[in-house]
Amino acid sequence: MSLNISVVFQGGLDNLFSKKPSHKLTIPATSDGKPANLTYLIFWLRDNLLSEREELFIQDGTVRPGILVLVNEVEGSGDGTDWELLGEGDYELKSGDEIIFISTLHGG
Amino acid sequence: MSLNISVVFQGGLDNLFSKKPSHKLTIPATSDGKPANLTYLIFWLRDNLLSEREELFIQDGTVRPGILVLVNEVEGSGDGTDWELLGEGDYELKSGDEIIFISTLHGG
Amino acid sequence: MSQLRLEDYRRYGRQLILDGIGLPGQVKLQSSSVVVVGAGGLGCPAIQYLAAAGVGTIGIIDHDVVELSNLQRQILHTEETIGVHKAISAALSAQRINPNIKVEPISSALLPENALELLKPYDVILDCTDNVPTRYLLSDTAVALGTPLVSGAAQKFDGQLCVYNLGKDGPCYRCLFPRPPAPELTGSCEEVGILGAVTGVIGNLQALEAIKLITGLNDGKASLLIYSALSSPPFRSIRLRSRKPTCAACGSEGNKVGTISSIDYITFCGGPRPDWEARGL
Amino acid sequence: MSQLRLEDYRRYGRQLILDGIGLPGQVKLQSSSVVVVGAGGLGCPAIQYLAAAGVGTIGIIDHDVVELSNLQRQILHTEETIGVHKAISAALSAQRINPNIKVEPISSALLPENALELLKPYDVILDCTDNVPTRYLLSDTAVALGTPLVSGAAQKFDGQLCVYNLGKDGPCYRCLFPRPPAPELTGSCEEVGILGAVTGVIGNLQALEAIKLITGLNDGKASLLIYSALSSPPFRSIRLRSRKPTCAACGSEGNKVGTISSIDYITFCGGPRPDWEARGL
Ligand SMILES: [Zn+2]
Ligand SMILES: [Zn+2]
Repeated sequence: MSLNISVVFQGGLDNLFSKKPSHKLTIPATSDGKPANLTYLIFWLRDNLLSEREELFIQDGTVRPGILVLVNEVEGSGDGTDWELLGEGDYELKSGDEIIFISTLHGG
Repeated sequence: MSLNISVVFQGGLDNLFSKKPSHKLTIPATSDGKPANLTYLIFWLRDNLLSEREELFIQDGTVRPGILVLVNEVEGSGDGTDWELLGEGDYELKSGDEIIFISTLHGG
Repeated sequence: MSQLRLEDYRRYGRQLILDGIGLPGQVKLQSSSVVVVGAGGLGCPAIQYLAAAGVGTIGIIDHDVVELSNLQRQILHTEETIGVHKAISAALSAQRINPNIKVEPISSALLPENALELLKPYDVILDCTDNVPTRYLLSDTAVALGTPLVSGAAQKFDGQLCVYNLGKDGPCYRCLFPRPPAPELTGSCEEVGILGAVTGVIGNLQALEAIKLITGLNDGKASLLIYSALSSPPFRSIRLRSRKPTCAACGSEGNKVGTISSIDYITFCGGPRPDWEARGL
Repeated sequence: MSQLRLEDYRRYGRQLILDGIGLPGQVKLQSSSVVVVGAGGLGCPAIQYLAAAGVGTIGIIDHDVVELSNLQRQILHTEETIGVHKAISAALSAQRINPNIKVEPISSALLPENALELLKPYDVILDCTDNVPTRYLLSDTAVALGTPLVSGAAQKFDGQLCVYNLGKDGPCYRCLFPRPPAPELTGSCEEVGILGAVTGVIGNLQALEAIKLITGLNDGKASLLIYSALSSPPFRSIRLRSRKPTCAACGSEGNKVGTISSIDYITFCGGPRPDWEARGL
């Protein structure tokens, strides 16, 4: 089953994705029948949305160091959770999820 | 039927409501059987929640000049609407609504 | 069209390499003029970053003089300029930050009689004032001139930011707040506490909005930003409706409701007091 | 306990009347010490508002000297101080803003060998640096000292703000980002564009967080504020998890995973370059 999710790129990561910070996506079902999880999404984004420089997004089978991944961060309520709390890449996506990828900034 | 709503006071209005900016409230049904609307809420807040200086909240049967009322401002989506779009005080409340009262600031 | 001087490529290098600014954006900044009304808590940080960014002409309107109690937040003034007009003191500091721009200090009060004339030469107006009447005067004048108005306000731990009169459809201050609150309810300039860094945040954001307007980076959508330093989350953005056809200031002819009363403009802080009797008080 | 001088009641009057500050808060500010690491785009506005608010002792650590290309955003430096150490230049400006506080400029680089000693005397640390290695060094040192770390960062039109090592449970920088990104991926100090007012907003917010920490107005909940000047809404707040038991820096003994490598700290901008060979590149 395909899933409708929102993906947001911040902290300069939008530059890797056609300079567009917000994306409404329909993610197809996995080919092996397993539930689509965050790791699946990351690789799907690489294969279908990434416009340049894969090494700035993925390293060693996950997002590169310096990227924070948040699932359903709800502004105002402040009850967003970052993905480590959700079993990292194993978090199973559901329709309506909003996933935010934030690159840490270092400039000053 | 009573309604569960959230009320938020900003721009110093919280000072009139026990210095608490956010309130989860259960608003009772109207005594005349009409639907509870914004005007009903404003007077209910005066009678039940206001801790001081009514004239800083109500004037001439509505909120005093300099207060903006927003219904279900959704952060992030930016699709909040201010109450003039909703027929001003006639907007009918429904459970789950969030109403924000903002006093305009003038200092600099 | 003015060109950059050689040393400007070095001075502005870090913003020249920004997508969305670049050389055309820098030339626009250099050719533009911004007037900052109020050289206090909001005006000081706004002026500072407008000057640093290379806005070609900065007008500064303020008729107050610097006092010791200002220094806790009005970071362009110092003990040395106590007693000096704020417009002059701020202009001196702005020229220290950037000697290559033109700074025009105006030490007279903004009044209904001179507002149009004083504000007309500028591309963008910053409302950094500390009182309600001048806010209405600025908004109505900005509407009359068709100039965008970047409005900031700060009190205690709270701040607000909005660009009024933005493009064709953006609301004016009076669209949102048709009638001024009674002066006796808003507190005088002296009474209200303020944390300096709060004015700093809002004044900074005002400079930023002005820079976005000049360089074409503003998205044209009017919104009100609400800041509360002690709340979580500290910032909220509220999308605003379009210009109100019935607005007494910016509404369409024939649809306007109400009139603009000159009494709306009375009471500059330290200036004339409101006519209590006329208000039935 | 230090007391206020008579003129301080006038100078700080507008914040003395704030609920939450008052005389006790002002005395706390006066008795406190804050160290600002980096006197650049973030450090300048932070220092400015810490000084204006009356923070008693401000340390400023920076080993760079002022260049013309800094002046577009580093608003405490001027053409007159080009070539002067930034710590000195910023200290001079801070004393102009408030001659009654103590400012301690330190013009040496922050290094693993001196970090503990340099930072130990201060109640709050502000990370206003411009590079990844120093951010890890600051975070690990703040953990070792048990000092809260108000971290700001800014690039292009974006900014981030977070108080690390907050209270008993607050995460450290390494909790969120266990491994530094490869230096070749983060860009050098020179390459990345930055709009001055963006650093202003974040630096201001850093001063404000420091003031909240000192006066007890911080709510003790760690969150990450994300700012994007061109987005709508421009600010997002993200609640952060607690300290990570497995964190190599702040985790509990016996649970720590991984070690802190000294290579994490290499590459101060303009300082030694990373050892590419050791990184397998
Ligand atoms: Zn209008
Ligand atoms: Zn940690």
